[in-house]
Amino acid sequence: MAEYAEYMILGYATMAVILGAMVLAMVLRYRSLTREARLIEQIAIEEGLAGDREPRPDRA
Amino acid sequence: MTYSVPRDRALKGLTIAAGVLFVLAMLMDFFYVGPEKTQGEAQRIFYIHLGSFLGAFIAFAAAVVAGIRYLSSRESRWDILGLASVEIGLGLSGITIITGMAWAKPIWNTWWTWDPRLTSITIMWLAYAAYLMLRAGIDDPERRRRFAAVYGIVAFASVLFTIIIIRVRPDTIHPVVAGPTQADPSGGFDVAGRIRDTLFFNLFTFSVITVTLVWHRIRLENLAERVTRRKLDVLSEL
Amino acid sequence: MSAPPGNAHSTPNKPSAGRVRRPVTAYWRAVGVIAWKDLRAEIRSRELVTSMILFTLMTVMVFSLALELDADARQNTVAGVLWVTVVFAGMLGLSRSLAAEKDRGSLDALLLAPIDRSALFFGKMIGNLVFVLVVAGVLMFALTVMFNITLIRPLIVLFVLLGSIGFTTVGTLFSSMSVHARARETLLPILLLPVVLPILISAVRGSTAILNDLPSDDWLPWLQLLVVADVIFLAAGYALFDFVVEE
Amino acid sequence: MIDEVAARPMIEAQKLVKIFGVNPVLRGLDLDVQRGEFLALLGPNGSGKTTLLRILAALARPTSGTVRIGGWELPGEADYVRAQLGVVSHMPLLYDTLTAEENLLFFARLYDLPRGERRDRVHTMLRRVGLHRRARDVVRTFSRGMVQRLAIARAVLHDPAVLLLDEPYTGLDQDAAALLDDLLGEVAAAGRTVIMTTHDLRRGHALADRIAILSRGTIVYDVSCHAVAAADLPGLYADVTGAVTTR
Repeated sequence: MAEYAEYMILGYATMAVILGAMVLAMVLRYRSLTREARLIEQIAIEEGLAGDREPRPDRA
Repeated sequence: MTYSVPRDRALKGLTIAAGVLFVLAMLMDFFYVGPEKTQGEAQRIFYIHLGSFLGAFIAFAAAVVAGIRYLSSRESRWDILGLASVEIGLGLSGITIITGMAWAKPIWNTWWTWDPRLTSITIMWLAYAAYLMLRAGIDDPERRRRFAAVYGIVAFASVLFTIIIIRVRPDTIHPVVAGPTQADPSGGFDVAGRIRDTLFFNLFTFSVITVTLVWHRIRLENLAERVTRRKLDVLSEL
Repeated sequence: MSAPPGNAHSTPNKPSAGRVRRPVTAYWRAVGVIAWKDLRAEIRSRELVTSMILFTLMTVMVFSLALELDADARQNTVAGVLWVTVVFAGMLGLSRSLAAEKDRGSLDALLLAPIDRSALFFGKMIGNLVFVLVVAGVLMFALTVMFNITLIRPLIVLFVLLGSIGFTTVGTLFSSMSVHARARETLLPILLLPVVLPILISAVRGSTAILNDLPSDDWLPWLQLLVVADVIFLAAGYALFDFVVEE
Repeated sequence: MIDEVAARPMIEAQKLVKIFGVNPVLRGLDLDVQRGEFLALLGPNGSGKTTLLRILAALARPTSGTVRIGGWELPGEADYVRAQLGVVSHMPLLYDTLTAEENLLFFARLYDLPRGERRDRVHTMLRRVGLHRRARDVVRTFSRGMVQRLAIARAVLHDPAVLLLDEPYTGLDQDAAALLDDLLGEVAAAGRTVIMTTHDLRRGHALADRIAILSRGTIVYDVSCHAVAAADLPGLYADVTGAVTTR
């Protein structure tokens, strides 16, 4: 019976990989976007532009 | 469109709930139910195979609603819902396909058979991969949203055939969960109680996971749009 | 020219009293006029149909070489050969007919006319359907000769007709979208094939069952699936085409 | 009842905005054109002339703002508007694999002209634009001037109350332009409402009752032709558009 176990592991492993990849992709993109937002705010401050202060980008 | 605090908290709560449910589901899959007599350990993949398919189905159904609502209201938030649900749906149906293959190997000792059910899931996956290709191919944003909405609605037809084909085609060697099958013409759920509990729990868990992932993806897209708009304003004023 | 503007046909100004009959060309006449124009333009230039037929004959040659099989194996593959060729020849025709209309800008002329957008859709669809059926006809004849299997039977013709209707409906809708994309030739197959595959599978499985003279309960479910698919895609085309061509 | 309806402008556009992607092409433009008035619309490339005409022709939807033509509201009552609208655009909107006669017959049927009248309506139009000897020739063999004349014949075939002409003179040689002059003269005399976009200040001033200059998405100058001499139009045009562009 147990010899089918490796297929089960393969199945669950793939699921974990795919779900993990989806979450990871979103977290990484979220990080890069917040970094970019902070960068732009700095440029705005340095240039002394009026630009309304964007509310602090919300955490996940 | 910044988020009010209550919605922030609701998403955080949902994310935690999804995580807890996921862990519980995994525990149930492995410990609560023993190996099934004929298929052995491999039978456990069945829970996530079906769970991920239900999640994908919910996501693609949401994309149809998003498409219809966008075409009637032309509000971009519906388009963002469409994009988010298709992307999440693609990931989940990817799990369905691969777990299907992993399950096929021990039972039918082949990684892939041209069985209508497996084929139609793959067709569905390709149809929604084409959705993303369409979005990438059209430059004008307004037209891209309109075409994505139209395609999202029509592509759902391939999802319907995934389900219909198993009913129409008696020769499918893919066991049918609900409804009459070769092995058990009486139909309905005669699977042992534990298996049924685990299955329903997995279905519920994957639905919650889908909603959470789609919601996060929407917020991500909103953030991306806000950042690009802000970038345009700031850079244009330099 | 000297006739004052605003004859019976075009009302000079919105009459304040009562609704005027919508001055829209009768639905089926509009469909007929557009389909007839496409066919006449094609009969005149003949580039579209000749390229589709040449493509078909070449593909049949390739398949017959590739599938040098014994008789009964051929029996099972001939329907597949028929449909793969019809689909790819059809896509060749679809992207050319819509692209030509858009590049020449004559699509605007049709959008300017007082006709229902869905009449425009069905007019275009029927034009494309005729081209696909011509290809399918040539193909059935060629395959009957090359594979010496009598393909020309009433039931096979029914499957070919229903399959072509479904394929052309979705094809016309998607090619009016892909024509706006940058890589329009490559995008159409990517969009069209997955959504049209259920029709393709039903048509192939059904036709093969008929070729093997199987009882009706082997090919009837496929026929029903084909009819359902056609109805769904015709309804989708009717409802969604307006959103595709609107600017 | 007639005067109350007649008092209302034939074309009314209020606060028209059109944004392509991120850049605004029309920025809250207002325009009224009275019945039977001939308006020449001038403006540099990219000022939004073509976009404005496409919106008035119900080929494109404005991002915001309202349009009424002949009292009918767009986009809701687009069918009524399309029935009484004739358009000549950059693209010829004709089928080059069909003959001149076939083209006009196609549009006669598409615009639902009464069956009996179609053939002789087409022939009178062909004679009027001087193409009756080439009626049976395929449009592909026509010169730019002949195509333009056929396009005008198509635009007035269904006797529309409103004519939208997008730079009809581009690419015309001397005598084709001269023929177009008296054609438009006759069209204006027939009491039709016309909007013509052009770069040719002198010709615009000569043909039109009123001149409007469009720059960067709004109308920056709008005056009747009698109020301004043809001579100082170029100078005026330069300040209005020049002033705007050189900043």
